[in-house]
Order: sequence, then structure tokens, then C-alpha cells
Amino acid sequence: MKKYENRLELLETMLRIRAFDEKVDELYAEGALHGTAHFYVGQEAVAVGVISALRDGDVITGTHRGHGHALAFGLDVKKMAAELLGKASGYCHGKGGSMHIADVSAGMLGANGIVAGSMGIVCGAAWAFKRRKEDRVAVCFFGDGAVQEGIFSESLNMAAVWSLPVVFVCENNQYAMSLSVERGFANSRISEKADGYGMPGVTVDGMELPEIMEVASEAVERARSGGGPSLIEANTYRYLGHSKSDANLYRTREEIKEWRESDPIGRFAARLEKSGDLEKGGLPEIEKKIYEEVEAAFQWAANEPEPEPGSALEDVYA
Amino acid sequence: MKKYENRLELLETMLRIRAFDEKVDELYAEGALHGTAHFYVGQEAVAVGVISALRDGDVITGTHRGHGHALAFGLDVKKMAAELLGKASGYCHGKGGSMHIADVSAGMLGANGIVAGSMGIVCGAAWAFKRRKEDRVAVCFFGDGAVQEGIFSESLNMAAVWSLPVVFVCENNQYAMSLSVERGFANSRISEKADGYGMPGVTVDGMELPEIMEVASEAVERARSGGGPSLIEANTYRYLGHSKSDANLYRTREEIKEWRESDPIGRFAARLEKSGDLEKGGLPEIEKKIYEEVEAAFQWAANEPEPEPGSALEDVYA
Amino acid sequence: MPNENGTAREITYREALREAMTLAMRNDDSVFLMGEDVGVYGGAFGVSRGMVEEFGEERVVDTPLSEAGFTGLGIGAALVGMKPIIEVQFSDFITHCMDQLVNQAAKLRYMFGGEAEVPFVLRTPGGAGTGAAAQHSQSLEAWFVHVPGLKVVMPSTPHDAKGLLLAALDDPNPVLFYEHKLLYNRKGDVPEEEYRVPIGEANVSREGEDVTIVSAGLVHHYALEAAESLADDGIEAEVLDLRTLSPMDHATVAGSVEKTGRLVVVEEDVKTAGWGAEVVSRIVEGESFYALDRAPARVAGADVPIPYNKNLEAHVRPSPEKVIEAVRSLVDERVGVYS
Amino acid sequence: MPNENGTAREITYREALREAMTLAMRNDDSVFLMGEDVGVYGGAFGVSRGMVEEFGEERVVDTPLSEAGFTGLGIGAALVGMKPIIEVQFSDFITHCMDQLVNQAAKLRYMFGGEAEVPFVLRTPGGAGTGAAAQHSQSLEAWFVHVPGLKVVMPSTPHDAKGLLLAALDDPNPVLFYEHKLLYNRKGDVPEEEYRVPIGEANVSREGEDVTIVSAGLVHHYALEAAESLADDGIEAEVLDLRTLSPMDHATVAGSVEKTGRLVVVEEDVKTAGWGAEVVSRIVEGESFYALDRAPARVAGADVPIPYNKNLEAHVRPSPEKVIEAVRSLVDERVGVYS
Ligand SMILES: Cc1ncc(C[n+]2csc(CCOP(=O)(O)OP(=O)(O)O)c2C)c(N)n1
Ligand SMILES: Cc1ncc(C[n+]2csc(CCOP(=O)(O)OP(=O)(O)O)c2C)c(N)n1
Ligand SMILES: [Mg+2]
Ligand SMILES: [Mg+2]
Repeated sequence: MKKYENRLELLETMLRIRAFDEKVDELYAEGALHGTAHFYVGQEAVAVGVISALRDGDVITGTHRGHGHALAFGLDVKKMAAELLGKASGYCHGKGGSMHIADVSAGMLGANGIVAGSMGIVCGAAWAFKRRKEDRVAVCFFGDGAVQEGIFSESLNMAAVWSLPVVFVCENNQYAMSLSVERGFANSRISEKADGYGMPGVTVDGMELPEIMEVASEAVERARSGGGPSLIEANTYRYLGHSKSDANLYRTREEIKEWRESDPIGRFAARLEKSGDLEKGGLPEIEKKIYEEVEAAFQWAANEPEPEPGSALEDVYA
Repeated sequence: MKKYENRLELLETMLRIRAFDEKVDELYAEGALHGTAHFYVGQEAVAVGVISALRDGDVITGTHRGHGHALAFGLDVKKMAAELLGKASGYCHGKGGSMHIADVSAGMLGANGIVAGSMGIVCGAAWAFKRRKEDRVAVCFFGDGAVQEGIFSESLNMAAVWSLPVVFVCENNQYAMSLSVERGFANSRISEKADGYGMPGVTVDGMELPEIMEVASEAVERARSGGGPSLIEANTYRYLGHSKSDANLYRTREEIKEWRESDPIGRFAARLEKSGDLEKGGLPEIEKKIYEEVEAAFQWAANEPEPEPGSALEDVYA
Repeated sequence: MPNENGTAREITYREALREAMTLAMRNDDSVFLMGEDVGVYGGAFGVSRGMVEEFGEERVVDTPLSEAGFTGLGIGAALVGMKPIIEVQFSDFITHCMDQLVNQAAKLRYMFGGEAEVPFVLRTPGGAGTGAAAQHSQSLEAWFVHVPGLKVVMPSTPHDAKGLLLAALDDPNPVLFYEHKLLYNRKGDVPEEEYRVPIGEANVSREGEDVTIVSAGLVHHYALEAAESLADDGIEAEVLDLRTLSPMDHATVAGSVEKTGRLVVVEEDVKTAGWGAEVVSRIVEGESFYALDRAPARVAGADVPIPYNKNLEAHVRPSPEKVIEAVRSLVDERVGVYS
Repeated sequence: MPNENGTAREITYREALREAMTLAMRNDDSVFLMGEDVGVYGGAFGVSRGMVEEFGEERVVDTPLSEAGFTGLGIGAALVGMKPIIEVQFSDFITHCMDQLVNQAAKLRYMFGGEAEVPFVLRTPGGAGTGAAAQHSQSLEAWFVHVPGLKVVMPSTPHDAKGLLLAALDDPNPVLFYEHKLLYNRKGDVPEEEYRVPIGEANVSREGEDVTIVSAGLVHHYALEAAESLADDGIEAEVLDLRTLSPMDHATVAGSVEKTGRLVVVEEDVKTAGWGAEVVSRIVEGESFYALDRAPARVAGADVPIPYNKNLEAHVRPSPEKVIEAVRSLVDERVGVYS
């Protein structure tokens, strides 16, 4: 997994995620991609902030909106691009696509096309770590919609009762497809569920990287030192539609605009300028570098070979 | 459904439930019954207390431990006995048995062999009532174990977000089969989950009938008047094993003895004696009457005809 | 086309479904539609677009992501006299509804000795071909054919989509209504007024003497395409559209097979233990076994999850070409393809 | 009996399962057992009785009532190198595990392009005959035969129970291990030491020339009983125990059918779209179709939920008598029973 050496890398990773998903969006618009994808644009601080609190050996599970989790974890942009293009050199050799990118041996246990589908799985990884007395931590990313699935509740209960080293990170981006949290919950403060399960719960500004890093470090530390699971609710927003096809009828332009104004990349870049980690006006240059890197990755991937048709019949069983 | 005319009827109904399940226990011990059953002995105050707060038109769902719910709702002892004996005149004409007794047209929407299996169903009844602007209430009985099933969480969330007229009654009898609430939850105060869903939650002494009646009346009133769902946790205890076969290895004799000492029937009878509703020393006589009634019901049922074998192929489709 | 009349006009399968729901909801206040994003979003595939505007949020209900919960809710509502239409956004997520469908909806009536009805309809789009990969492309309808107490419907045309959905809403039993993502844009003649296509009746879509091709849903069109091609070579296929998988119209299949002496089943679900096996078994365990001149064959999905890459996906799915190949080899040789 | 040797002694099916788990757990620290009441209670059917005393609560884990959750937990543990044995108390509750089994366990490896393994075993008792009625008596294994990525095992004897469970624990794939409540007390010879019964190999339990009876699980014994009776009348049945339903040992079935020319499948699940349909279909769509002298027949559960009353329950289940009737009518007439 990725080791974040300095604050600039945090910024760069957020940019890489954004560049990647903007590129994917563009490719869909052109009709150049098969299937669908869900964009992480706007939510970058959550994945980067949480994952920067991890260390080698820790694992994560992602979601259908999973490019950000994978990139923050350090997955290779080229192999991700190749997967989206369905190429043999992609992470899943063209079999998985956007919703199934994984690098299990590295600790990225997979995006998941089933909302909340990883919540039991992540408990299993944590259960293994605890049982084998390894001080590893498992992080589960999921959306506000996932909280409405039964397995959310089952998983939090198991993690709490067995004091598993899990951090549950709810990316509350205010909507599950078209369902706002106000229409999906009577009490939409998701962190307030934690108490019922007997674990700590906290809500954090998901657009503010340093805050996320702080609550994540605390939760990861708690998990690692045997203190059991936590629930983090990160309030954030997806700037783009739910997936490649979405008329955005359920929200207003004003709302989108308002959230865009507290952009996590902009805010963090400003901080770095202030602290001197980034020279004044230095953002565009870094942006350019990262966007070019992503562009190059997709170009490389475009020239990679297609998988053999017959490979479709392989890998069902080990 | 049963209308409780006076306090003596509450006592009698608790006795009837106890007599019924003791009889069933006896029949199993003799090998006279097919299948299995779960005994409500010790928990009588919960069903009786809650159901006495209902009125005609209201509905309930029961559980695998469901004889008490059915009898408290006013189902006929004879037809219940007949069902347990697999007779054609039983509630389910011999097809359901202990775990599936229902009288849908009367509002008893069924016991359920699937733990938490009725929790979505009860929301559907409530949803219909609300949609049709009928001021009817739906009550869902379930155990502490049911709280661990995902559909518990989904149902409470739906009921809360749509403000459905449901009362969720958790019969916390301290165990789900062999799993104590301490081993099943990190926070075993089940009512504390309510807040997370945005509904009121309360814990009540499930061995104390008047207390149950009070909190139930409040919750039913809230539901009926458009105030939405509530969660009631009634602390209670099952005196007998989980089902006909249970070596009780997971709990101590002392614990059982202790709970038996706060017996809901004994406590309520004492109150009635005090208030003059029951003459001093009058309990044994009532007991005798009720136990004879139950005995007679099983005797009647024993002489009822078996269903035709071919009836097994009917009633799959309407 | 049966039931067609002067007022028919061309609309899409999607529109036909919407029309059926709309008519039912106008006529009967107890009908409602519930599912994820069925309201202002119009459903993931746009089937209910515009309906919330007509019927309001009380009858076109956006749900939380709680497939088990709202399926249960539908069952409970049905038990007390409502007629729910539950939409499960992709048929793959029906995995979440299994307990409610199988242990509750399918069994309540029977367990209660016939003293209850569950008039419940669950609509869901199955099938592959959209690049959505393994968790969004399955055809799992065979599971429900194996569950007594449920009916399973899978229309292939706009006409049948409307007529079967209206019939499903009349039915006092739980009905699973399988749509297909690749059918939604398909057009066909649909009468404007109400009509029913009876549940449990197959349709003979094309008559022929040489081979019987039994199919349902999207792949019925593959069968028809194949039949056209084969006709160029002088092979006349009789093509049956089951339309309902459960109860299965065995009589119509048997009648055709007894005429042609050859049977090919075309199904999109994975071959092993798919519903095609039931079609084949019913034929061979009856008198029609003796009418078969050739071993029957199944053209089905390969026994793999659906892969993402377009070519891989096509490789594992049935196609008109695969149907042609199977029929040809049945005519030419003793046994058809087994792929 | 294959694999038997000098150290065999008679134990029950229940004990054989416990022995397999115990041996595996002694040898391999990554193996653990998890499920409802598997600890001090010993499991609802006593299979794990005494195991928590040997291995402690860390390895014999009582779970909350969260079948989806702990199935998922098992999958996640497997993904990072553990070997879980998940017990689902009654196979009817597997309805709760469908998403985790079908969309996760079965597909992770494939979706990840082969870059992961899920060595996961789920044990669960199926079947009727105990008076537990519709929600505690189902035989739902056919669903999983229809899911690529899963293996499905269903041993009928103590010997195979032990050998197949050990094989399942060696397997790098998710395996559903179907037990039967009415088999737990059944005794048979079981070697004391470790051995494997290979997954995917049927057993010829009885040789014969006149008819092939294919079965698995409890009803395999019904088939054997029937065969003994039929032998009195001079009908010699060859009885096959599939042992594994997926992958299915078609070659052994085909070999036998090509010898006898007659096929009867005996299965406990409901007939329509059960796994018997797959057995029949594979036979008739291959060359062995031409070896059949008679239409094949299935003896299966009736297409109804399981009723409570003892006589009703017996009425809808397979039995040795029904097998005898089916075989007799196949020998005497052109088609067997269809009930
Ligand atoms: C079990 C399941 N139900 C429904 C869907 C369809 N679906 C995909 S994403 C989504 C919304 C998820 O909302 P949330 O969990 O908040 O994540 P977000 O998309 O906002 O990141 C829905 C309904 C699914 N993939 N899985
Ligand atoms: C979904 C499901 N899982 C497991 C079981 C087996 N089982 C029946 S009752 C029971 C315990 C239920 O505990 P609780 O909900 O507390 O009810 P209680 O028995 O204590 O009344 C179990 C595990 C079941 N019937 N359904
Ligand atoms: Mg969201
Ligand atoms: Mg309990």
C-alpha cells in the first residue's frame, strides 16, 4: 500500500483521483467505455485522509464508487485504466471493470458492486487479524445508502461484540442515487447509530482533509491497539451524477454549487500554500503533471491487448 | 381480536398461555407431538400487556415462540390445540403447526419460523393502514436475537422514515437460543438503538404487567395518532428450554430460579388480591379452571379428524 | 399478435410496462409502486418515469436501500389487501429478498392452510449485455421456478409486457416479473386499452416442422432471428415463447416437440440447473420422449459469472449464431452443441 | 466401501462430521467453526458438541443471529488466508446468505481476474421428515448448482461425510456442504485417520443391469432400499450416489445409463427445476440419449412447501415405495410416474 511521505503527496493523490474520474467521465460521454462507472469527484479527501492513517499490512474494502479508494491505497493508475478499458493487463484482466477493481495481495480487498456488500467481508479480515494476533487494521468504506442495508447493522454488531479492528467509514455524500439522507433516514445523523452498537461514532467534515486524518488516525489507533471498531461519518458530496447516466433531477444546481465551493482539493491546496508546503500559485503546475500522468495511463492502456475470448471461461474455480 | 373486559381476564389469559405451553411441553415429553415447539412460559405478561392496549382492527405478528401472542390476541385454544396435533380443524388445517399459527382475517398475521421474518411484513400492514387513512396499529413481537438480523434494522428505518403506525416489541428474554444478550451485543440495552433510527425507545420490566400495559398504551396511542413507531424492550425470561430439546448448558439453575421468583403471574395475582379484583387465595381456583379448559381443548382436538393426505397438494396457489 | 386490435400503436417495452402500471393504478387505489429511485429519477432504467408526477409520492414510493425490508413490506401490505408492485433495481439484488420471497411470500398461504392471499408483484430487470459485469448481469429466474407458491413471468415483447403485468396484478399470488435491460428500448405494437395475457400460456411465435425452439425473454428474439436464418437453408423452426416460466406451459411445448421431433431450448441463465433443464426434463420424461428423433439441446449462458470486457461478455452469452449452430448440428448430427 | 481400512469403526454421520472438523482444526490453525449455537450448545443438531471445550471460543465461535453477516465474515477471513467452516443452522436460513454466497463468495475470484481465492466451507442441514414444517424443511441445494463458482457437496454416509468435509477444507473454492437432519444418527464404518473423498466423483453404491438410479444425500438410502426390493422381483438396479452435485460427475452417470438404458433420478428437493432436471438433461442431450430404452423419470419432492402434519409430510416426500413404483412403471410401461 501507498506510504504518504509528505503533505504534497496527499494533494497529488486527491488530484490523481479527480483527474482519473474526470477522464472516465469523458470516455463515457464519448461512448468509448462499456458498462458504467461512478465518480468520486468531490469526495477525494475521505479516501486519502483515511488511508493516509494506515500502514503496511492494513486492508481496505471499497465500493461501487471505488476508483478513489483504490488510487488512495496506491493502486497503479495504468492497471486501473487498463481494467476500465477491459484490457488483459488490467487489475482483473478485463473481467471486473470499474466496480470490481481489487489488489487482494496488496490489501485492497476489492470494490464491490453490491451496496454494503463488503461490510461482512471486512469483518472477516479483521477477525482473522485479531485471531492471528496481527496488529493489522481493516477499513470499510461505504455510502450513506449502505447504512440502510441490513448487513450494515449485522456487521457493526459483530465488530462491536467481538471488538474487531475495523474502522467503518461512511461517506455520507447526502444521496444514495436519488434518495437524500433526509428522505432515507428519520435521524440522518448516521454517527448516532454507533452508540446503539456499543462503539464510538463521530461525524467529520468530509471536505476537510486534516480533520479526516485526525479522526481516522484516532480510530485506526484504537482498532490497532485492541480498542475495537469505530464508526466515522464523513459529510461529503459527489459533484457529478450518480453514475454515467443521471439527469440530477433530485437536487438543485445551487446545492451542487454550494458544495463545490468547499472543495477539498482547493481547501487543502490553500492550506499548503499557507504552510509553505506548496509555493503560492503552484497548484496548476501540479495539476498539469497529474492530469498528464492520468492521460498517459489511459493512452498506454488503450494500446494494451484485449484478453483472449476463451479467458472468459477461466478463473471460475481455483 | 380479544377485548379485555377486566383485570381478571388479563390474569386468566396469562394463565391460559402458561397452561397451554405446559401442556405442549408435556405432550412433547411423551413423544405425542411431531416437530418442535418453543414455550412462552415466563413471558406471558408481555403479550398480554401489549395486546390489551389494542383494539379491533389492530394487527400483530408473532414469532416462533408464538402461542402466547396468539392466545393473548384471542385465538381459540381448541383450534390452536388442533393445529399442534396436526388436525384438519386446526388454524392451518394441519399444514402449519406450532410456528405458523395465524388468523389473518382476525388480524393475527402469523407466527413466523424465521427469526425477524415478520419485521418487514408488519411494516407493510402499517403502511397499508397509513395509506388508506385507517387509524389501525400494527404490533411486531420479536426476540432479542431478532435484533441481530439485518431486517430488524431495515424495518425500523423504514417505519421511522415513513412514520408508520407500528409498535416494535422486543421480548428480551436474555437469550437467543444459547446466546446471551451479553455475548450477542456490545451494548445489550436494546432500546438504545431507537435513537439512531429516530424513534422513541424504552426498556420496561417485562415481568410486571401493569408497567407493560402503560408503555404499550403510550406507544399504541402514538402510533394511532400519527406519531410514528416506537421500540419497546421488555426484559423477561423464558423458564423452559429454547425448544423441546435443550440441555440448558448455557445458563445456571440459580439464574432460572431467580427469574422465576419475579413471576409475572404471581406478581399480578398478588396485585389483584390487594386491589380486591381477586379474592384472597383465589388464584388456585382460577388456575384449575384454566388448566381444565386447556386440557379439554387438547382432548377435543385429539378426537378431531386428520386432514386428507391429498390436501397436502392444495393451497399452494390461490 | 394475439389480443391486438385497431387501437394498437408502436411503443417500447419500457412504455408498455409503464402503461400497464399506470392503468392499474388509475383503476385500483390499492395498487402502488415501491422501489429504489422509482420516483423522480424514474427508476434506474426509466420505467416509471413520470409516474410520481401523476400518482404522488404516496403511491410511487422511493425506498431506502433495503431490498429485504421493502420486499417484506410489500408482502405485509398484500396480506392486508393492497396490491404492491415492488421494483428491485437489478435482478442480482434479489439475493437480498430471498428470505422474504421464499420463506414468506411463497409459503404464507400454504402454511396458513389456505387462509391468506399474497397478491404481490415483484418487477426486476435481469440479463447481461450491458457491460455491467458479474454483479449486475445475472439471470437468476430459475431459482424461483424451483419455489412452489411463486409464479415467474418473463415477457419478450411490449405487447406481452403490458398484458402479463396486468394479469400479474390480477393474480392473487406472488408473481416475479422478469424484465430485461436490453428489451426496454424494443418497440412493438401494443393496444391502448387494457388486456391480459394469461399467466401460464406459451405463445407459438413462429410455426415450423423441423425443430422446436423454446425460449423466453430477450433470447426469444435470438431464437426468432436464428429461425429466419435457418429458413434460408430450408430448416423450418417452430419458435415458442414460454412467456411464463412458472407455471410452465408444458402442453404447448410437448405438442410442438411431438410434431417436430427435435428440441432446442434457448435461455440466458447459466446452463447448469437453469430452467431449460426443466423444459428438457418434462419433455423427455413424458410420452414425447418417444417422439424425439434427436437428443434435445440447450443454448444457454456459459457456466461462468458475466465478465466485464465486451468480447468476453459476448463469448459467454447466447446469441442467434449459437442457436443456429445448435439447430444445425441437431439436424445434421446426433447431438447438438454442448458449450 | 472405498478408502476403508483396518482402523475403521462404526460411528454416526454426526460423529464423522465432528471428527473431520476436529482433525482439520488440530492440523491447521487457520480452520475455525462459526455459527449459531455451535459452542456450548453443540449446534442445533449436536454436530459440534464438545468442540468448544477442545478448541476454545476463539475457534468455535457462537455468532449473533446474523446469517448474512457471518457468512460475509467467513468470506473475508478466507480472502486473507483463513479456512472458515460456517454453519447455517437450518438450510432454509441460507436465504439470508444468498447475496454473500452468490454475489461475493462465488464471484470474487472471477471478478478479480483469478487473483484471489475463497477457501470457504458452509455446512448446513437440509431436508424434511422432522415435522418442522415449511420454513425448516427445505432442500434448496439446486440453487447453488446453478451458481458458477460454488461447489455443492451432499454426502449420504458417515464415511463420505468425513472424507468430503476434509476434501472441502482442502479446496481453495467455496463449498456448500449439505447435511440432512435424518442422517445425523445414521451409523456407518469410518476410518479413524484422515482421508479424502474427492469432490466431483459419484459412487456406484450398487451394481445392476436393468436401470440406473441416481441420487444423493438421504434419499440415496431410499434408492438402495428400493433396489433391494426390486431385486426380489428380478429387477437389478444400479444405484449411484452423486455425493457432489456441483461439479456433477456426468461421466459416471452416463456410463451407467449407457449400460442399463433406463434412468430414474431420486431427489428430495421439489421436482420442478430441481437438480434432478440437470442430471436428466445432461443425459438426454448427449450421446447417451440414444442408449435410453425408456423415458427417464424423476422421483422428487412434490411441488409444494413442506406441510406440518406427519401424514401430509410423508405424502409429499420421496420414499422407497415411490422409487419402486417409478422403476416398475419404467420397466413395465413407456413412462414412469409423474407425481
Ligand atoms: C444491494 C444493492 N442495491 C442497490 C444497488 C444500486 N445502487 C448502486 S449505488 C446505489 C446508491 C448507493 O448509495 P450510497 O451507499 O450512498 O453510495 P453513493 O453512490 O452515494 O456513493 C444504488 C441504489 C446496488 N448496487 N446494490
Ligand atoms: C433466520 C433464523 N435464524 C436462526 C433460526 C433458529 N432459531 C430459532 S429461534 C432462535 C433464537 C431466537 O432468539 P430470540 O429472537 O431472542 O427469540 P427467543 O427464542 O429468545 O424467543 C434461533 C437461533 C431461525 N429460526 N431463523
Ligand atoms: Mg451516498
Ligand atoms: Mg431471546
